[in-house]
Amino acid sequence: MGDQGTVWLPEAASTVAGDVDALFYFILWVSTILFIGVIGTMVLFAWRFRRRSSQDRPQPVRENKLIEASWIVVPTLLVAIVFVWGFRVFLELGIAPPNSYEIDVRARKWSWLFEYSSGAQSSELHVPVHRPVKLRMISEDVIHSFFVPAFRVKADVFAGRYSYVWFEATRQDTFVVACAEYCGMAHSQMLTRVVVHSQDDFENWLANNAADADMTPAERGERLYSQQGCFACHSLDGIELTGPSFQGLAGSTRMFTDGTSAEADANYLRQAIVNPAAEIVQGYEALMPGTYSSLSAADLDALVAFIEAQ
Amino acid sequence: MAQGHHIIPIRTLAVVFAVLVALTIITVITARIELGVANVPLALAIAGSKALLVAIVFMALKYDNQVNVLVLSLGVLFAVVFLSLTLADTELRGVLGITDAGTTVIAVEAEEVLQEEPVPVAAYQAPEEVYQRYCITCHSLDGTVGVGPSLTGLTDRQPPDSILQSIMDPDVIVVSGYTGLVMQATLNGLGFYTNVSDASVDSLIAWLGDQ
Amino acid sequence: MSQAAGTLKHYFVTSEQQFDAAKMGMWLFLVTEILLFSGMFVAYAVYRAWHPEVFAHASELLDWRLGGLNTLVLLASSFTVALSIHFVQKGQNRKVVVLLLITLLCVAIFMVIKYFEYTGKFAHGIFPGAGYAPHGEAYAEYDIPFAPQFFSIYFIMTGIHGVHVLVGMGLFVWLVTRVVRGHFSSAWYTPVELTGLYWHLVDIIWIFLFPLLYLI
Amino acid sequence: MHEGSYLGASRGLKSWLLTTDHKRIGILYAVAIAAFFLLGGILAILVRTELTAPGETVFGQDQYNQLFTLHGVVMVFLVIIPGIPGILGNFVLPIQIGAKDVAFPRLNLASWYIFMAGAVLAVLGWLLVGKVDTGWTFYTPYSSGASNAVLWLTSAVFVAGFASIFTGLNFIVTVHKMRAPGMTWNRLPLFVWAIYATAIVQVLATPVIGITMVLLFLEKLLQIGIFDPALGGDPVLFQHFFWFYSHPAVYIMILPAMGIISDLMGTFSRQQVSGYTFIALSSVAIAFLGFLVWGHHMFVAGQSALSSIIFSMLTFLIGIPTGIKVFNWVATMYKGSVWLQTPMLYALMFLFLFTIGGLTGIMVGVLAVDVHLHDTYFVVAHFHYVMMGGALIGLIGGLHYWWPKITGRLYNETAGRIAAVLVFIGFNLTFFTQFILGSRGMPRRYHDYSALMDVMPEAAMLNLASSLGSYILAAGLVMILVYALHSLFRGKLASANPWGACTLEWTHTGPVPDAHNFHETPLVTRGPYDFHLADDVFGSDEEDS
Repeated sequence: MGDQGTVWLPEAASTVAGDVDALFYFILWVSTILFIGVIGTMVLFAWRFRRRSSQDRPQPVRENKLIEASWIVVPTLLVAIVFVWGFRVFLELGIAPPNSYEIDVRARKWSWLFEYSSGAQSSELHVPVHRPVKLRMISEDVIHSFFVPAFRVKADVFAGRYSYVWFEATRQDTFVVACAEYCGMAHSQMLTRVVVHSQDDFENWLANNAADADMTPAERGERLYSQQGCFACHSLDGIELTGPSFQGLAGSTRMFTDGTSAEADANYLRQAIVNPAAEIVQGYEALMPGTYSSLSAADLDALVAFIEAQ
Repeated sequence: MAQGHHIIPIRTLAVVFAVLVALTIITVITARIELGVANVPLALAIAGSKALLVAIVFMALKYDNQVNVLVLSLGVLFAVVFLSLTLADTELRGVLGITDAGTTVIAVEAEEVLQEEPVPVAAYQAPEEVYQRYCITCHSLDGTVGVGPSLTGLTDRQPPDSILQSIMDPDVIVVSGYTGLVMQATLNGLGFYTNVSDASVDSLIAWLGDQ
Repeated sequence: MSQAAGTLKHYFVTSEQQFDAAKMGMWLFLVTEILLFSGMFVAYAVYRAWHPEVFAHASELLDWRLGGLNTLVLLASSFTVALSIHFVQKGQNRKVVVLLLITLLCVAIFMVIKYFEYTGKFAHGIFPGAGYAPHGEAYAEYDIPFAPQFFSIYFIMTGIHGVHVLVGMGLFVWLVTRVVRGHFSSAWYTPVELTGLYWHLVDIIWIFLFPLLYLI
Repeated sequence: MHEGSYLGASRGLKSWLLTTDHKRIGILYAVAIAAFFLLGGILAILVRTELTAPGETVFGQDQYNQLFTLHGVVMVFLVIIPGIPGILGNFVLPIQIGAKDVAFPRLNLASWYIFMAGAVLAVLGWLLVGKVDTGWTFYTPYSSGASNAVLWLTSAVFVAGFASIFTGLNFIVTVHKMRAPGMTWNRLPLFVWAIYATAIVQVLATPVIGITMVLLFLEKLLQIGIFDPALGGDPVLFQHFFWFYSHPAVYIMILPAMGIISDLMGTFSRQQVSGYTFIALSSVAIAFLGFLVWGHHMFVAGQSALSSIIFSMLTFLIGIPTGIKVFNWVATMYKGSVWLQTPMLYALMFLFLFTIGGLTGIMVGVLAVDVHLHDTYFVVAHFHYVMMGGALIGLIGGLHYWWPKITGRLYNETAGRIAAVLVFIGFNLTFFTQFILGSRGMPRRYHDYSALMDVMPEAAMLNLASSLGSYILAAGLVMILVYALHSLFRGKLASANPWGACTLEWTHTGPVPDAHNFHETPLVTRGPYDFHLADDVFGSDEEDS
């Protein structure tokens, strides 16, 4: 952990950090100027017009409409600027580039678990440098919040619903990951590190850890595929059985019987497992049972990962 | 008359009451007619008119100090603010990809399930229908092995009691070469256990004996 | 006028001022009631928007005939309360007593019907929250996700409304005793009018609950 | 004490506990709130003590979590929200508009008892059931899965809410219906305008915290599945419910303080308050806009992007009426006769601290910056600058200002000034350091920050400074308590109008108002700050001290 940042902000180590910092400093300096102006005037008036005797008889000052109007208009303009600016950077923070490398994040009292597409799992986050990384996060209990000060990103993590955060690290180093949403007793211990590797090191790390991990999500998914009897209706080789084949399913566009359509992304796949009747793909019937909703969250993730791999 | 208040004539009160009763009847009738998306707004519009009538005449807002009208309007206004700004979140999550669509991925949404008309529990169903609806996907009648074993000559292999158990509780005995859990999960999902009467199951077993 | 003078508190200048203050206070209180119920309406709207089919389906379990009857009963009670204010303004206290007693009867009918609706649901395992376990013919099919939310909201909304009805009942009993003892006259009848306002609001809330829960 | 004054009108504990006199009810509130402030303050000192050094210093993490939860609940619900309306609103408002009492005196007394019932529930829950560590925000599903004492605390908040509603309701009706002849809307003192705007918020927002607490209670008791994701509920919906009240509640806290500052600026500058109409209407504008911004607490809580954008935009709108107030306060001193007595020192301190609180509010209202600052100490510092630097400093200033009217005695001016300086230094040392801690990345509600020391080695020094500041702040507050008690028993008797103020409570009543405020209903002929028309308020014998 090299650079310590500035007095106000921690080291900046992501592509968005620069934009956030620029806005932060803009508001900080405008605020400082305003503050000095207001408080300076206050001190000046308090001294200049201090009471000299109890017989002082100040005459009322006529209200100056121009001044009243100006301190309505000027602040309005200033806040309009920072709103639009903040809004633009917010969009940048919110929309992950399409080529992002995805990592699954599981938050629970009081630790983080990171799962990589290769099957590696770790309690510290490992990411490649100069590559957008998108985290798909879910909680197993209460609300947590994923916070990397050096990247200027933060997002709450809920049970029962994915939330996302993305960043692109700009420096090989390690940074702190904290839980920002109060989550109970050991909230302040729910810290870990994000290790930024070079692209090669990252591949190596993945390879080394995939070997050590007992099974990848996709492998666990494969086991579940046979355990749960999915093969009965879903082939892996494109042959149409009772249900759609899994081959090439992920990422394809699904046309539904009600005329709508959707892309088969992770959320769709998960939805289709836990609630198959919600959307019926054209050419199929609503035959699949809804009982798979009782699978554990980890098993569902594994199945989704398995389907995505086909 | 020290308070100097407007006394609302009995006639006015009676007319308003009659209109309220009429509107109640209308809202019941219109709600029972299928109007698609119009049902909800219509019912709310009728309820709104009724509420307005009660407020204006029964609560005498028409004759009251204007400030009380303002007070009531503010209350309603902020209830609407609460409602609409909350819905601006709950209905639009997922815009910009900041979070994903929908509210819960783990919880099951059951709306579409309901669109299938549930089969009445007591109704008797012919064994052919039952077979077509619940069994054919996995069990053939021509000896070919699918997800499950073929049902030809089943009664030669198993007594009726055992067949009944295999249907109602398929995981007690799983024939080697086949996968457990699948049948019960499928039948559960299709609503077999709630929708097929005991009599139908009995006749299904008898019918299987003839195959 | 003597009665009116007797009821004027020392910190008011005129009885008109005192009456206006009381009435405005009541209206403000009614606004807090609206905001209190708005929370439940928001919960209803959010879950209905998320699960429209479940809510439409679950509302079919509620008997619109009983709900409709209760609506009429409440409207009738609002009418009799409005009439009783009419007559107290004219100083015809005997009629006021009769009308208030009719109102009380309506309130009682409302609560009795509510009692049968509730027990009918409980008998089939329709409880708010974790106790939700519908069983029995025509009920078992309601064992679907988010139906518990509908019934929880139903029980909370009608339950809190029911508490308001009970409070209203107490107020009417109290009013009847005061009318009988001759406390009110055409010159001073503030409690009757304020109780009336309260009761009409309880009615208005039900006017919205009925279609939302029973009809659509 | 003066015969016939409200203090000496009747004697005995019963005459206080059953009083319907708004002035005595104000005193009842003052005593209760002072006790809760002491409790909340002790909890704050304990929290700061734990944080003096990294690692576990005094308390375990479980105890620490309970400490900051109780500190939050006590300070928010039992001190700041009821504080100014309960104490000064009750005491001053009816006299300032020339009324003999509030519109519903018995309801007023009832609201104090309801408030106390709420407080007793909270304390009982703490003593009997114990552990509550949810934070004062009670976020689900943590709260719905936590210990049973949460039920007690939510009930307490529910009950205390009614006290707030009844107080607000009373003040609205009082301002509308009880004004003396000639007391037109544009002659209302700005304190009355502020309390009036506050009362609107109390009446409109508080019922929602009521129903929120009921739903949370039922979620916990029956698992109704509205807020708990494990049951198909939505935890963010709880946050909507909670903040629909709790954000407007911020204005319940700060608006009355703004009213006090307006009165102080006018009186101690002997000058017409600049932009009277703008200040009055900006109070009402803030009250209404305050309802439209609650979602800015949820920018990273997964609400829809559209909501975040709407709420961020509306948040900035609030900055404008707030700015109008600040600029006008400063302008009021222009060509005035600025008398730097203790209350005025607090008014200037308020301006200093509140301006920082407001400007940092802009910072956390900006979408992209808030993503970084949300749930860090930056936010903690921001709201303490507004809640304590604003609301509580306003209350303390107001108490100094009206102290002679309430007690009939003067406090030691020198002690008052020394304490003010201590409070000012202590406050800034405590909380300015937290801005830096937060923007550097220290999350809030952290029992132990040792793991952060790798990346922010200055955390130990800043936290230590903050804790030392809190001790200085506490010393200043204790000093106020001491000289206030001294003044009660030994203080110099005050004249009817020691500050040369122009509003009714100083000019139409004696040194201490009598039980009915006014023997004859006053006829108001001038505005609240028309010092140039008011020769009667000058020539008071008070010497400059």
